[in-house]
Amino acid sequence: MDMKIETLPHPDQDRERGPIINDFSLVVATANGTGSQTANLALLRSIFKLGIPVHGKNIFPSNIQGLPTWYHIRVSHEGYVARRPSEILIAYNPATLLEDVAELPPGGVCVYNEDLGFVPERDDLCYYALPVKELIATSEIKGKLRDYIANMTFVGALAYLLEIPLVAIEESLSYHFRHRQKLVDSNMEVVRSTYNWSVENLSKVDPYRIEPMDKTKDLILMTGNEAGALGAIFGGVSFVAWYPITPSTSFVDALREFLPELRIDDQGKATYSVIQAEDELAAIGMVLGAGWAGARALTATSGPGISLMSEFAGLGYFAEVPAVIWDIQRVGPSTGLPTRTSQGDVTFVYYLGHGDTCNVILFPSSIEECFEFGYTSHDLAEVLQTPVFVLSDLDMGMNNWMGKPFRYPEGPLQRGKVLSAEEVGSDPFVRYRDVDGDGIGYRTLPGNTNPLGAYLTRGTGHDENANYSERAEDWAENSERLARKFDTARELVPGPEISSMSDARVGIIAFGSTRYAVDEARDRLSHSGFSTGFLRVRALPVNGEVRTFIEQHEKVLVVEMNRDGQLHNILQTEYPDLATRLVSAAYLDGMPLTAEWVQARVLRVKL
Amino acid sequence: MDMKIETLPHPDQDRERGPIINDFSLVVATANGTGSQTANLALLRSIFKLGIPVHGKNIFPSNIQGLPTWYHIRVSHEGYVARRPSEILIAYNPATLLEDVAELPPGGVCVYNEDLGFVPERDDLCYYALPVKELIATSEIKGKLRDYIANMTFVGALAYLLEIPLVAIEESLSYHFRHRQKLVDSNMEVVRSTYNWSVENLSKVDPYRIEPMDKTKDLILMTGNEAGALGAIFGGVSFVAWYPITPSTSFVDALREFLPELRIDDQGKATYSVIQAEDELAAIGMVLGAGWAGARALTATSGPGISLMSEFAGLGYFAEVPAVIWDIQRVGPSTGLPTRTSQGDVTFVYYLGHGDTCNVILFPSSIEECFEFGYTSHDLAEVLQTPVFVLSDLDMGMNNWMGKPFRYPEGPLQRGKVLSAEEVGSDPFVRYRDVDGDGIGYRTLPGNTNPLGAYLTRGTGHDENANYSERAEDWAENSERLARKFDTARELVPGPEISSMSDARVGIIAFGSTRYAVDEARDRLSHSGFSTGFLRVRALPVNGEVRTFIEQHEKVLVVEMNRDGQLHNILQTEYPDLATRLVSAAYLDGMPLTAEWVQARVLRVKL
Amino acid sequence: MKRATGRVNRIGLSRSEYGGDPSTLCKGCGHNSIASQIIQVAFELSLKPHEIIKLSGIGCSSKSPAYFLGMSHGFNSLHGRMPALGTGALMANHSLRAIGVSGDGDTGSIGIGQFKHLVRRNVQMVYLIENNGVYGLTKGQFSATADEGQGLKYAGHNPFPEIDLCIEAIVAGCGFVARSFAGDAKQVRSLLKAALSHRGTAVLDIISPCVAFNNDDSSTKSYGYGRTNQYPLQEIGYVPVAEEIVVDDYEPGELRVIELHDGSYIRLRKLEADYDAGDRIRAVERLQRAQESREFVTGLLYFDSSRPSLAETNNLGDAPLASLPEARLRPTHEDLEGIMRRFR
Amino acid sequence: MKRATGRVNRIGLSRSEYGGDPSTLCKGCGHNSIASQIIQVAFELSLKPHEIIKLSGIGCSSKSPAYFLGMSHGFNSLHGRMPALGTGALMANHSLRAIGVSGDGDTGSIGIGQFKHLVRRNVQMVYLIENNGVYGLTKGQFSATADEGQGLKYAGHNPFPEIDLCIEAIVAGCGFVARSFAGDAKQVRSLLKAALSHRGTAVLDIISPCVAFNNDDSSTKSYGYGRTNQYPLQEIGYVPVAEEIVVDDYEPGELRVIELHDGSYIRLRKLEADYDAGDRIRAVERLQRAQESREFVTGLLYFDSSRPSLAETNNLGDAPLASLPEARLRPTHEDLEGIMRRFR
Ligand SMILES: Cc1ncc(C[n+]2csc(CCOP(=O)(O)OP(=O)(O)O)c2C)c(N)n1
Ligand SMILES: Cc1ncc(C[n+]2csc(CCOP(=O)(O)OP(=O)(O)O)c2C)c(N)n1
Ligand code: SF4
Ligand code: SF4
Ligand SMILES: [Mg+2]
Ligand SMILES: [Mg+2]
Repeated sequence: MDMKIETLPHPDQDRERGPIINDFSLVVATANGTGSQTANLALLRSIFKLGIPVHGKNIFPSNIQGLPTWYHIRVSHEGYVARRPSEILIAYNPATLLEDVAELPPGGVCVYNEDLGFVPERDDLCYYALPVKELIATSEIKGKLRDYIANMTFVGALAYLLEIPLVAIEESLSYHFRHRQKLVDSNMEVVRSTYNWSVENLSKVDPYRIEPMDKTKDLILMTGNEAGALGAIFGGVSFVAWYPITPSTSFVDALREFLPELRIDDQGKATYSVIQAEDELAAIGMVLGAGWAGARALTATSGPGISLMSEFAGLGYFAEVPAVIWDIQRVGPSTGLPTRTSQGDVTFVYYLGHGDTCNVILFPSSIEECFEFGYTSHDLAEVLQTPVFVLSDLDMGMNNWMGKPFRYPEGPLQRGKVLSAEEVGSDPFVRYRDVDGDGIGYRTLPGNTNPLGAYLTRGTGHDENANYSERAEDWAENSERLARKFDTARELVPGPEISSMSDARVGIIAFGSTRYAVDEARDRLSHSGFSTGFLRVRALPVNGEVRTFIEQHEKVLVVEMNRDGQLHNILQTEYPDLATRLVSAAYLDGMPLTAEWVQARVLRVKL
Repeated sequence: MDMKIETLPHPDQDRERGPIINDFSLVVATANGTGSQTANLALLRSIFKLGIPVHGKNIFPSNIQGLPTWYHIRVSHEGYVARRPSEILIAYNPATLLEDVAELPPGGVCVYNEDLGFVPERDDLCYYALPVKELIATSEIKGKLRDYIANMTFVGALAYLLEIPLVAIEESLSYHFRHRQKLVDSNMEVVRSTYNWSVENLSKVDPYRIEPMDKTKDLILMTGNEAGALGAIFGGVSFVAWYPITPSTSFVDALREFLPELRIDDQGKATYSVIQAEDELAAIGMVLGAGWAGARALTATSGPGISLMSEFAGLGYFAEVPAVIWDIQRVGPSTGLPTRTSQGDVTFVYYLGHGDTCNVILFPSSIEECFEFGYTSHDLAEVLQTPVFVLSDLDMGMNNWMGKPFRYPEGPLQRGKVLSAEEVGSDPFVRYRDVDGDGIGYRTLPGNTNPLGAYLTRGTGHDENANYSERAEDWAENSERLARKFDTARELVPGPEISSMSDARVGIIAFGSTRYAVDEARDRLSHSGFSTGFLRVRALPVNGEVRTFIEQHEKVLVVEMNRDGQLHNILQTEYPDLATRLVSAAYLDGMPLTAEWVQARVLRVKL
Repeated sequence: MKRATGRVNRIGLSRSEYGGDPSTLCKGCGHNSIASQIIQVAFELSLKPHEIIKLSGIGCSSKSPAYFLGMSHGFNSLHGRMPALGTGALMANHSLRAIGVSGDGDTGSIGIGQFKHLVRRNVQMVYLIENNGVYGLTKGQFSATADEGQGLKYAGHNPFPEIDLCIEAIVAGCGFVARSFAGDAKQVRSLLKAALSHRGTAVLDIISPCVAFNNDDSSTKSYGYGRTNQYPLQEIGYVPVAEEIVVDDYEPGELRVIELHDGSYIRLRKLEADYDAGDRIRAVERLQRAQESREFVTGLLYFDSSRPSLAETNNLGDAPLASLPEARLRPTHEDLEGIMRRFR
Repeated sequence: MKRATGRVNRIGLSRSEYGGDPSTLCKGCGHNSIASQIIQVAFELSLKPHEIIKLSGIGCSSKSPAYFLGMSHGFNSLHGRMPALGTGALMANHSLRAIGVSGDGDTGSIGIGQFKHLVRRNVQMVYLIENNGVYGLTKGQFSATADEGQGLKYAGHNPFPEIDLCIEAIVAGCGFVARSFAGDAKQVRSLLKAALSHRGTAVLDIISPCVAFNNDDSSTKSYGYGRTNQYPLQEIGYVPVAEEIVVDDYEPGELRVIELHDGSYIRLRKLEADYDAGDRIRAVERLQRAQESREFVTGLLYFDSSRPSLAETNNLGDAPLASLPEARLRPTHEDLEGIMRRFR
């Protein structure tokens, strides 16, 4: 397994030094807990409001105050959003200043806080020094909040350097402060005074600039977790149980933000219930209880929580109870890096639960899909009567992404085979009979008034009638039916998204948030005449089109953000006859993959 | 997936009806909690003591009293021990009597308790009716224990029918009652009186008979759980934490039986500690704590417990703490069939823990190997500094198997890279540096007096010095080293056992308790001119010889007792270029596989 | 479904229609008596079977939901995890009444965390602990409620202090805490009835002797011939068929000494007629004193119905979440557009 | 390893040699004060660093073992699972003294089961709860020890009764239960010293205010400008740099009202000089009454050293299991032959 990232020549390195418009990355280096996120997000949203494609990634530490934090903003008139090394550094954190500067490419820009006592050494960079203390000295804000508002100085400076209209910044601040004008004013005061100071004291020498476009007019900017939470709400989720864990907490925060707004009825009563459980064993237990009793129920968690949910996941699979589990993946094994992104739970979740448990997984890769899977996951869970896992990741979940406004779900909620009292009728009700040949039996909900409608759900061996059974045939038949049901799932889950180039000999398979690096890498490759196909897996179990795609390419690179090539391995067992066409490109260090890396891995494929 | 067992012509069906000596199966059908196990085991051991290869399988329910129980005894002068349909039925359970009789092959024998009011219908069987109530009426034992002692009647009857010398039975009873003569006498009284009654009242018409041999003279008869527990004790296990769960409880019972005998020191102090934990999360946590602090520590559990151990398993893998976990597999998913056997936890345990966790697994398939892996598992865990899982199953663990007396372990305990205070010396101690290129760092134990020797163990990202780190390079390097360590494990774990036939086009891969069905099937096939190769996997990760074996055969059938072909799938990802040679033969209904089934699956392989 | 036979109740059901499958527990097991009392109470109260759910964990005790109220839905879940499952089920449908059955191992060992948090949240359910001080189903290990110093044949001597689940419930904020004895049918029934109408979690800790494993060598009256002389546990198990232990009605304040199957004794003392169940602090004190004198006080130990149930805390309306129609579950097109505007 | 600087103790170590890595917790966090007191106590008692192990779960509190006793081994384990890990470590080597650090979420929510069972077993360790009533590390949700009715900016209003971990410890059989306040350095030190020499589990519940998240909008003195007006949580986090809250020595029986960072108050009352820490029943009653009057009683609440520690219960000799030589771990050839004969 080769874990090294290839370093390719930096794309800007050889460019002529003309103005570079709407095509750069910048990174803001601060310490955690200084409140720099307001400044970062204001910056991000002003660029967005100017119609320019933009994306921000927050690289933050697993503590509350004082450790290094980097906020990366990628501005790309072409619309690329994958991670890319930054040309512009806002150096506000003394702890990482030297390292941060060292990472800038030749020709890079360093805007730094003069008070940190930094002495520039590299002579291939442009420097802009800001006397931060002095700049905020006149601010009306006093005391501890000075530190906080100090972050507005770099916003002001960048407004001058990148030519961001102040009005765009003001609009963004107004957005983030929810139109509380007093807050907007006190922040804008610092932005404006720094802007003015910059105009007088800095002379622009670097080539990077912002120019308004109209590429984001119809778009929204949102985190994946917010999108997923909204999807769940528009999917009628009515029960949520969870235990806090980064990076899933903001998923539930969004639920708790929007549910009271969207789901309080005329009588002022809630049409939902959210419970903070005592741990993840309890959270998934509550969700299964609610799903069994007929509510649309979800929990959100991350790796350690998934581990703790194993036993209940197996019960959900075997007792056939609908449930939706969002796993916002972070770096593991174990506690690992709680604030870094990963796609490392694929194998574990696919087989989560002892015995022959196997689970349905969805892989959203955009905020639109987070929203969509937010409701389809509940449809699938209820139709299939099984836990459905949605595997997002920290990068997708916690960062702000552009997307099209969400389409209102089509068609009614699919509640699956639930029999009413009338439907049970007067024939004995047989819970686990495969009436339709799809492996899915009919269920009734507690409260069904038909005296023939009740049954006892259990995690132990049972016959079709849900009666306890240790008979070998009963076990084998039931377990065969469950396998059949998994085949049904294969047909029902969202199929892959395929983008082919007819002459491509190399295909790429990826899923989730890495698709952006793949998209960009493919464009680059295609510019240099190298065609590739791309199949984006959207769910497990995979279905037929994946086979065709693999067959159509001599080699298929499976790109993923983990160490062991987890999807790659699953695909090998799915398609043993094609196993040798599959090449694993797996890498995990906590940072989102870059297009450069993908490109290098593609070029390395031996045909 | 085809889940049906093939039914082949019964081997005895076409035999001539001469005496059949030392080659039959018998099943004792009783209800749970009637104490019939004493009678069953006395029978088993008397046959064993007569020098005849024999094996018993207890098919018992998951309750305490009143549900059907079957005890199968296979007598085989050839030494076969796999499950096989029984020709002789002891019908003492009214609840299953009709079904039990229906399952007998033509020519079968039915010894039944006359008091049950059973009226024989099939005329292709031999019947022997025992007036049980009458037979025990004269016993000195009164009251409730009458029911219990009543089981001795079938022992007496079989002594006559099969010609088992009474002295052998007495010896066995004496064994089981630990030479408490009073108990032996009262039981023998019933055996003897029934024997006498049988001589006078029954006339032997069936062909089955016992004849003393000398094939077991040097052997022992023991359960896998006892053997494993003894192995652990001779491997110096000093800490055990567990939570009761069938079928692993008897493993710990054996530890608690033998530890006080073998491991109390001169001062009367224990050189071990056994703790009944409050659940499996606690059990594995205690074991990791003890392993970290330098004790040889184990826990034993089954599927549900394994699920609950997921999070700690990941910590053990990542924080590199030695531990041994015995998983005595039962039928899952979920609570499943707690008293039925399975090999269904392979995939789940291999990847147990979120993120890229992967674990070392040993697969014992005989009591000798249970003993051996009982100590080598601790060597491996300490050498590799990682949790080692031993996957046995209910059939192996709870049933009595013949085996050679155990060989005393060779060489000293391998305690791995543990530095004493002197060895730490005066250079800074670097816990996670790969000094030897095998991925394994040097560790120190708490209590090490060298002030440079301490470090903080953690489940979070860290650098070589064990300091907390969120740096991408640190994560990648550490995780690459862990992968390297897994490659080292590949070399250190016990390699496969291979038995080839030069002209074999079909190979068989199996592991654990199914090897007996494979052995017998291969003999049968070979008698009919069909050669097969056999590779018994003894550990994961698999190593090089497996590749060669697969290469040497056109098709390789992977036989296992689960639904999804778990080892088969793992092998496919290990050897993608050979993936299409692998054919899955997976089946699970809770009953041990039979040679017939294996044979049929081999014959069905398309070449 | 059982057919009506004999006398019927207000809603036209006979007692047998509240029955379930035949028990597969040991003859004489206290758990069977409790199941009978549940059946009897449901019959007497004319409970509608479809308004009840039965929940349990894993253990002999947790098997019993199969043996009563066959016309009610139920869920036999995971060891120690019934509280979470019940919480979810009851939030999905808070119009249901839940009878949860658990064991002392299920609640006191693996499940103590979920138990305490269920109680804290005041989930409206009757939480029945069938307490025998051992793990019945796994054959006789000590549970956390086993008396300190107690001896068991297979498990040896218990060196750890017992957990008193009534104290645990009270200090976790439970508003209905009672203790009884499986053989005291009358008391069990009256406590069950009260519990069924409590707003919030009602904990009933019922001493329920295990015929098979509450067997101590040191007990002089032990008849344990079948087991005491044998080896090893997993191979030989004889469980004598026993009679249920029954205690007749005894007076408030009275002490009753009950002989168990193995010849050991337990001491039950019924709470005095003037006992004030409203004083939480006194209730804990009383239980602690009883612990010291190795008595079990029986009766309603603590009662306070002032705390809202979880459904109330969560501001739920009358209609169960599980039966809300799509129109009330899915916000409108306008709602979505409004949100979308906000993220522009 | 830190080099000796300044004054040294009996074994020749300076205070700084008992230090650890620089803290990454918030400035002014109560957990930092507690770490300082651990360092000070270890220095004053001349503890040998190699005879100590530091254990923790997950949380801000659980990070602190990295910040003290850098020359001692430690294990920062899993959320809520330190008790099990510590039990195993201390059985492997019972000559070690263990300092376990946990949070109120770590102990009271996910970890309450392991906590209670650790205490029941009387594992010899100092179990320190750095209790702030919130989940610090995951940004401000309520833990199970949060006061009923308390408000937090992000978490809203807490409708559930608080779990009092001192009561929990006592009713689970703990023989050393004390409560203190992180800012009361003197009391923390003296309780720590006593705890370190207790035979069995010593539970210290130390109120340790969270600067970042114990912030309630409803508090009039809230300075929470940085947070209270923002949305949403995960995007904007400003944590003001704060001073540690310190309380000077106060008298037995005295009440001290302490203002926290967010302007809310807590009430501490030091146990009276004549308080009888030997009466378990009174101790629970006292804690329950304090709960009712919304006070925290500080000091040694309950003490009883009569119960054997787990190492004693398990009949361990002097030499730790971890350091037994092969000859004492592996039975002899004869032993094996004896056993083999038995299975013939
Ligand atoms: C996770 C898990 N661990 C262990 C078991 C095995 N097990 C089944 S029942 C039981 C104990 C039951 O004791 P208790 O709750 O007291 O019920 P009783 O049988 O005494 O009524 C155990 C440990 C299990 N089913 N699941
Ligand atoms: C299994 C698991 N679930 C959730 C988390 C996330 N998590 C980390 S710390 C924490 C709460 C810590 O609260 P507390 O113990 O009170 O410590 P504090 O930070 O307040 O000191 C949680 C929920 C985790 N690490 N592991
Ligand atoms: S083993 Fe004990 S608890 Fe279980 S059914 Fe039998 S008597 Fe009841
Ligand atoms: S968030 Fe709270 S508990 Fe955590 S370090 Fe900061 S002040 Fe302390
Ligand atoms: Mg019990
Ligand atoms: Mg806390």
